Amino acid sequence: MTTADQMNWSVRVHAERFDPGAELNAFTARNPNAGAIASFVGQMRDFSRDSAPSGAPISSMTLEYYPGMAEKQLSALLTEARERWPLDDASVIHRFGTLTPSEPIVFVATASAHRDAAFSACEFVMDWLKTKAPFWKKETTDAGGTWVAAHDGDTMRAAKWRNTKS
Amino acid sequence: MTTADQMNWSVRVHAERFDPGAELNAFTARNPNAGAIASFVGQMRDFSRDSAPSGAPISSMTLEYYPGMAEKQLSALLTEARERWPLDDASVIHRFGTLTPSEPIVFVATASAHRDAAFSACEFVMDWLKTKAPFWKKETTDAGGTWVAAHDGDTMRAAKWRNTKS
Amino acid sequence: MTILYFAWIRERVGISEETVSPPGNVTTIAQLIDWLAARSPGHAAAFKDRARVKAAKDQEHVPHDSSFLGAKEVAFFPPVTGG
Amino acid sequence: MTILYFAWIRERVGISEETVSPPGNVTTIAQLIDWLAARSPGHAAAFKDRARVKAAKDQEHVPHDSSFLGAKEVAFFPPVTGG
Repeated sequence: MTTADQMNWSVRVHAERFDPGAELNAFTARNPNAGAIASFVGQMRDFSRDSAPSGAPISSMTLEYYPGMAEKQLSALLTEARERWPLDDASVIHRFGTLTPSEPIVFVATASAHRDAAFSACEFVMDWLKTKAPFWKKETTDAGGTWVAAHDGDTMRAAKWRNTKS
Repeated sequence: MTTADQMNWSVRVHAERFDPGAELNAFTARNPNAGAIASFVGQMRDFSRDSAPSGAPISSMTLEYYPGMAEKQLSALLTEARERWPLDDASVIHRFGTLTPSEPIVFVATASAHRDAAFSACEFVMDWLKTKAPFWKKETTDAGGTWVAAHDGDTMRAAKWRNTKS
Repeated sequence: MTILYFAWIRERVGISEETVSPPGNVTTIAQLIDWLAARSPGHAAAFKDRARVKAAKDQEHVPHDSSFLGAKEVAFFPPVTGG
Repeated sequence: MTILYFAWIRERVGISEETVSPPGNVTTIAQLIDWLAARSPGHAAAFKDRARVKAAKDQEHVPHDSSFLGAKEVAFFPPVTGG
């Protein structure tokens, strides 16, 4: 892996909405010879798992984050992914601020010569992001604002990678 | 799962080049409330694993396929994925005909409320597609045309899903 | 019954499709391969290495020891390499 | 040393950031939480359920029994819910 390769690896945290399709195309364009590109888009849903009543419509969501630490943790996740799998490139985008339903929240893309490496690294980054990246969601429904609770399932999914090497 | 939901599930096999970003955006647009969208793009590489000498530059590739059976097998894979995981939607696009390096060959997208279901189903569809969908690649290098050999790794990856349920 | 050939099997046989009427004692895919292999040197070359020949009966993958009786079309091809 | 608060911990404390100088016998994150919790009713409410409070020392996750000595900033926040 050369320095030039690593310069592409990108972490972006911003308030502006992004276009997942444009991001995917930009990512494939900068990796023309990677046979396998895996990607993930997390979208804001229009109903709540947490608010009372459960399933209440969400009018908007605010993502608070820890500037500096968020970027640092996401970069560390990509570095960890690169050490575990033969990747050509990886990219993560995460938004903060106020979002409305069906807007994209997060985008992760991985490029590799190997399909299984691309898939595993992409899922790994998402799983660890869910337990390590300092972002907090507050959903707004008719009943007011509610901080989203962390889910045990996310912690378990992240833990499964601890003893897994490719 | 209603009939209306299932009508979205799509299989396309065609010679025309497609735009992965536009496909991803169309897929997310038809699934505005799926929290998790996983996708995969297989791109044509510009060097061969099979030709002698190995690593020889490929000028083009021709994908032969079995019309009718290809669509049928891909649809069956999506149905199988739907039975295994809680999916909202899935889509697969596969090209045939003549391709040049860095063109997209295949696109698979899955939508779910659950991140792990979206990832697993997307990887499952790719793994089984590699061993069940009737497509054959012939690479053209300076040395002539070479049919790509099937890889044992693909068969093993597909087999791992036989005893796996979500 | 229609027989279809794909990829290098098609190239060796020299045609992509033919209509055949095998005799009544030919009932399995393996027997059909034996019978087809005797039709021409091209067929013989195509079916030389049986382990590399896959079959489909009416567009479903089938093993060599299965019956093809009742099929409208049987296809022969190498292991698939799409995706 | 700068203390940062996020999400509902920030809301309960009532401020997002403050500069503090804890006494020398306060060396671990857990001791720092005890010391901060005594500063105001808001702090007390924020730190009431320790199991739901996570900490970072200079932007790295750290357990409650670790030392914060030498830190420029220590942050307190609930379990993260991004992605």
